[in-house]
Amino acid sequence: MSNSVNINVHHVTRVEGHGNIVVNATNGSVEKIEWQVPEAPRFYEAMVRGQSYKDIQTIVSRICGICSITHSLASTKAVENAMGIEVSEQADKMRVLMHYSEYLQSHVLHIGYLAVPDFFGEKSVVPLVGKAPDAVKTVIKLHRLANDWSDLIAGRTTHPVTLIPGGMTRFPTEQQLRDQQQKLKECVPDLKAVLDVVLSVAGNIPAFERETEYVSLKKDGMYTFYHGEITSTDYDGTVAINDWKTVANEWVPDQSTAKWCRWNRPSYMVGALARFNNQAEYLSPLAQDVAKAVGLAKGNANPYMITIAQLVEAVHVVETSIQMIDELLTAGIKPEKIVTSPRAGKASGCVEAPRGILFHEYEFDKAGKCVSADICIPTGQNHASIQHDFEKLVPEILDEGQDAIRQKLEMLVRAYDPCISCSTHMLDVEFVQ
Amino acid sequence: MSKPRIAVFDFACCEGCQLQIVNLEEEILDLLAGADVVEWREAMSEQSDEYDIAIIEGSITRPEDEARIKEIRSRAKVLIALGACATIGGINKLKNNFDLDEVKTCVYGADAGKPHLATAMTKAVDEVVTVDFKVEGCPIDRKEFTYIVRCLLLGKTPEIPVYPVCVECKANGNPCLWDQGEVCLGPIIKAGCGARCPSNSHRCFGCRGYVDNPNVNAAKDVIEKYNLDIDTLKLKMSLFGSQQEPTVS
Amino acid sequence: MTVKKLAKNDFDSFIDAIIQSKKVYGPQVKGEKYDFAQLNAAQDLCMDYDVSLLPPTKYFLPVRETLMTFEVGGGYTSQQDEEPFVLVGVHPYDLVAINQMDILFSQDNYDSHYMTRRKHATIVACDVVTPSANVFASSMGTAVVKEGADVLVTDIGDGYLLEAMTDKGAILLASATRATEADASDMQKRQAVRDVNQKSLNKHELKCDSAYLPKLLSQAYDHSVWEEMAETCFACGSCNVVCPTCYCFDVKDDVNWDMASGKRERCVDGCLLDGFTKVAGDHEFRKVQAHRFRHRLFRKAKYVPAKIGGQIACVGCGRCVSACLPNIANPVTIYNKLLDDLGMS
Amino acid sequence: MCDCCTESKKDIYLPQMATVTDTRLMNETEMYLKLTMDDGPFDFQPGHFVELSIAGIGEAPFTIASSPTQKGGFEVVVRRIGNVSNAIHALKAGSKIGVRGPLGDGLYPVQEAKGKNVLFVCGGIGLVPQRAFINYVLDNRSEYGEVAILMGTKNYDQRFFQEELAGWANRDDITFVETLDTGDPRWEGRVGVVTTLIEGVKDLLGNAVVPVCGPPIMYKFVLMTLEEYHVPHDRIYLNLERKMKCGVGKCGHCQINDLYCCMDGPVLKYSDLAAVPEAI
Ligand SMILES: Cc1cc2nc3c(=O)[nH]c(=O)nc-3n(C[C@H](O)[C@H](O)[C@H](O)COP(=O)(O)OP(=O)(O)OC[C@H]3O[C@@H](n4cnc5c(N)ncnc54)[C@H](O)[C@@H]3O)c2cc1C
Ligand code: SF4
Ligand code: SF4
Ligand code: SF4
Repeated sequence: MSNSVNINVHHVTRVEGHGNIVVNATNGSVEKIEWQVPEAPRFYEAMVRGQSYKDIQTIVSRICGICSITHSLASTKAVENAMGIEVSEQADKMRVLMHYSEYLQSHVLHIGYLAVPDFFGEKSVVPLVGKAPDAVKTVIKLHRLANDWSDLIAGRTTHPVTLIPGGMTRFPTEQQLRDQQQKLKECVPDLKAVLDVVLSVAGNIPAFERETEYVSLKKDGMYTFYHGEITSTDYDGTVAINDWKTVANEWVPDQSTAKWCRWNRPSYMVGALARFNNQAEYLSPLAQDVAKAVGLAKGNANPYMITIAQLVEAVHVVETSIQMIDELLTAGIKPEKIVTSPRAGKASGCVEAPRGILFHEYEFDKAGKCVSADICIPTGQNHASIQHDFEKLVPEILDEGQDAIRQKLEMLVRAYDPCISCSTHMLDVEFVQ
Repeated sequence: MSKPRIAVFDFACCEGCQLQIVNLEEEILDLLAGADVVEWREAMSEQSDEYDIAIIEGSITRPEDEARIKEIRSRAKVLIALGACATIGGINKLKNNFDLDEVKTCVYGADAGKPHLATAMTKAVDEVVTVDFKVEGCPIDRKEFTYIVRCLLLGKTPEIPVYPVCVECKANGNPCLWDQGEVCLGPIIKAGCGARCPSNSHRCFGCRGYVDNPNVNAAKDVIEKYNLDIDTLKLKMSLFGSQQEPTVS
Repeated sequence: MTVKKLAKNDFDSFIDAIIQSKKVYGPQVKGEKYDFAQLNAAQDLCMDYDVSLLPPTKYFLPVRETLMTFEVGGGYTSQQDEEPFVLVGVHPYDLVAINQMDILFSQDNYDSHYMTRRKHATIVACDVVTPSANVFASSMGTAVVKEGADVLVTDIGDGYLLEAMTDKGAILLASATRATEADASDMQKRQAVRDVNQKSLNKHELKCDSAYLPKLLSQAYDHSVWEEMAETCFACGSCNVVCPTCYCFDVKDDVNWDMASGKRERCVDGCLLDGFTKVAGDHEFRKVQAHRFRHRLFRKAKYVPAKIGGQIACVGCGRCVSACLPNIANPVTIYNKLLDDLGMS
Repeated sequence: MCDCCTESKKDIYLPQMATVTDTRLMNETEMYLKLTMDDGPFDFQPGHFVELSIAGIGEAPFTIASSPTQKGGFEVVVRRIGNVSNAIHALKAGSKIGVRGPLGDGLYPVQEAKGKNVLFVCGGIGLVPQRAFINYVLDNRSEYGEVAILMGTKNYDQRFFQEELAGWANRDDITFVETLDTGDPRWEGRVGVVTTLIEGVKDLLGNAVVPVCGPPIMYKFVLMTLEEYHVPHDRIYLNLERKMKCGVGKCGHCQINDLYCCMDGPVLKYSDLAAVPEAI
């Protein structure tokens, strides 16, 4: 088999946004390996200037359709931090529930529609309808459940409308919450069914490892997606959210003009695997079982396992939400009237997006109009990690032939679940024709 | 009759409208029974140059995109603009309120001059090519989208309301948000979404675009009645209405 | 028929018992306002509400309903809603509106969709306890119930008086086992409530007898008030949608995914809206907003009255006044202005 | 509340099924169809209209274009202009279609016009509703006085019912004059708007009943001309068209001030429209 390859994947499919892969290798020596992102830049940080603090969420939610709830939550937290606006415990819990609904939605979408077809060697979920109809139906059912859940709490599945600085525009009724809880309880067997499907094709997950630094939120005693401060596998203790720039350290490497992120190493990884590696011991009981069943343990360094970590997290959010709804119902849902007034300030907000830690930072004048903004997106933080994975992986598999290499690289990109459309605002790409 | 071939393309956007198609869940299978989806990058790896219906998501923000959309138009019998970015330019048009060079410098600093960062004034799809149907909204409403698709499969022009959001909002029995101090754009924005935002107690921010004859004078009067200032209204109208008629002065 | 009396908590048990056997709808809190919705428990019922966001006519002419289903190439199957229900807490002015609708939907061409629901309804009306911000029922002669309900409930402070006005009402009341007969002093208290309401449900005062309105309007077709008011009209149709006597509708077809079956629906429409009179070829018969604005008020006080024996088709609920953002929809303002300009002649 | 209504189950919105027995495309936009009700024919008068339904597409009103004197179903002529009319154009002999009707209470004055002269003024597709009355009169020719038909069409290509018109032109017991708004090399007849033809038949106006049907703008000019000849308003009949949904006086779309086009019309006496400024 020849070990000269020339791969040029224009627009990797089944990822959100546009990304290209370029690999040139002649007679076993790799000349070029590049992960490029040619998405049209969208300039959010510039566009929000002059807008009211009340409208920031509406605008930046549109950065990404898949993690719109996360962007909304991060920006709203930033706005609230900047203005010293307090949120009730009830609203805080409801937001976490909203966040979890997006997790289930996004993870199921990624596992079921975008990544799993690879494990089956299919080009999309469509042929699977014929091949594994029950599995597809289960995935669809879970996805619908997650979307209905977002609809209930966020007002819609994409671009939430119930989230405002200070709290929520409205809460679901207690009856609606009870119904939701029932549905969550009923979906546990479905999650197990998905686990079985994943186990049945687990042999197709490439055995590749590259140990790196894993960055995520951390809050004592819990597996957090929403609260806490920043940590990493290389760092004891935590960094305050407002200091996120000392973590992200956007920099321009020698061989490229692209802005990458690094903290304690040349690159770091964010996302499900990073969260898992930082806080696996706090997963819900069922999620722990699932992790054991799929052979995922703390310290895992295989990026292809991100998809598996997402499955574990999906189980965790379902189990945790059932309990949170109990807590909300015990306290009783009380309507809240939200009145906020602006003041000058600058602060950051951070939550874990399904694909990794997300930072939003805003400055406001005293009328509450935005003066400046800075947004640092998980996919942007992962680009360098993807590049470094490529650099280690390609030589290891150079003998497998062009098609297999191409397939594995695409799978790797998809494993990161990149949200390219939202990361382009900070990426710099060299075009190779 | 052979099934129409549908291709989905995206330009500058958040891809949330495509996601709404994914979110149709079981209904996608119904859709697939009536039409062949031949290209849809977000969900499948196949690609094709032959299609009857092109569904376009996103706004046109770069010169090379203009060429691409014209190419798509020349191949498609029917072109559908999907979602606010495509139908009215969407949130991307906020950019047009600033000097473009300044926008680039604001975000990319010293790298602003790089060729791939070239950006042009944001355009809705119909500012570049002819659009046959529009599916309004940010994101699109799933029910409305499937209704429109079914109409097209039937060969019928979809009946989309031309009246404002207030009709659907009132019909849902909502208390008006103006009475709660919100600047809701419901009275001047096209209905069809089922008044989703006001029904969730969130002001309408105008993602479906203006009705044909928005009464901006009335809006000004109302601003006075509620003791708000006109700049607030202007700012709200800029969210999804930047560089579009009408503006308040 | 005799009038019965129930203590307030007994009234709740009475309602709770009905809920066990039938669907019951009544006014409930919605945000800072009230609206009719299905009752799960009597404790959610607000008999002292001021006004509901949407009028209870929505239970007879819903904002959207399926008229029929069809099979492409096959036939059409009528869909009728035959589930019995009880509508509790209908204010006198809304009751008048329902009774007007009854005439409109049964005369000439009998609308079985409306009428089937109507026949399966038991209406428990109630006298107003809290006047709403814009009610002017006293001006329109609709402040107290004269007829048209099955049961009339009046809050007399220490309890409710319940009067069965029809056989249906009597059957319903029979289940109020804890009821006692109202005595003379109770009846006096009830009369007092009604006497007060007769006059005080009048946040806007019409300066003429409402019966004079058709005549007034017949001289006012070309008056400048229409242009003046409509200048700030959004054409948002809010005044139409919230009005208990507006009943215009649109009809639309939708098919199922099999492309072989589907439904024909009717949904709310309004004469103030763009496109209401537009026909193929883009010709619009009532294009000028002022003309649409005029049409609504003429319908209320001239055109519809001619069809229903002279009753004015504005019942003074004040909903349009509250709903209209630019504050131009108030019928009383307009009629009074016309009276000022044209006088009584 | 009337509980005894025998009608209570009947659904006024429910179409009955009919079969298309014949179709003919008459010009680029007009299609002729003959329909037979599957459950037996209904009685109708000139002026009646029906609501035609295509399942999934919708419903739209069309005037019956044939005279009740002709047996075996009824005819309509449908101009292709939107959803329903497009779908109707796709029908073939044997197709099923939903029909509600006959609808309308304001009809042509078949009885009142007896013994009087009749002047039909038709503009374009306005010929279609008038044709029901015209053929009624022709089939009962002896019962009416002098009869004239004035027909104006926009251009040569939009002419329709050409054979039938030729037949009318050849009859010597009626006057038939046709004009085109714009001339055409293929056209040897009159050119000009239909109002210009009225002068030629002014002699029969003395006791004539004048049914008029055409596009909204035509009414204005025809009425002005008839005014010049002092035709009394109670002898002018206008066939009005409005947006219409239900066709049975409920939905409100076709209201013309206090009149309902569907219930009081579609044929209305001009004298009844004096207090109805929205009519013309
Ligand atoms: C009493 C009456 C008799 C008519 N007779 C004929 C006839 O004999 N031949 C003919 O070709 N046309 C006739 N028309 C006009 C015909 O009804 C319209 O052209 C038709 O409704 C267009 O429907 P569409 O679905 O094809 O068009 P669309 O534009 O898709 O119409 C959508 C809807 O709008 C309404 N609508 C649109 N235009 C009109 C209109 N002009 N009148 C009423 N409703 C409209 C209909 O309810 C229709 O369902 C008549 C109209 C009326 C009111
Ligand atoms: S909340 Fe908005 S959409 Fe609803 S009625 Fe008020 S202005 Fe109209
Ligand atoms: S016109 Fe206004 S006040 Fe009168 S009944 Fe209708 S909504 Fe109520
Ligand atoms: S509510 Fe007011 S603004 Fe809206 S249509 Fe009616 S009159 Fe016009």
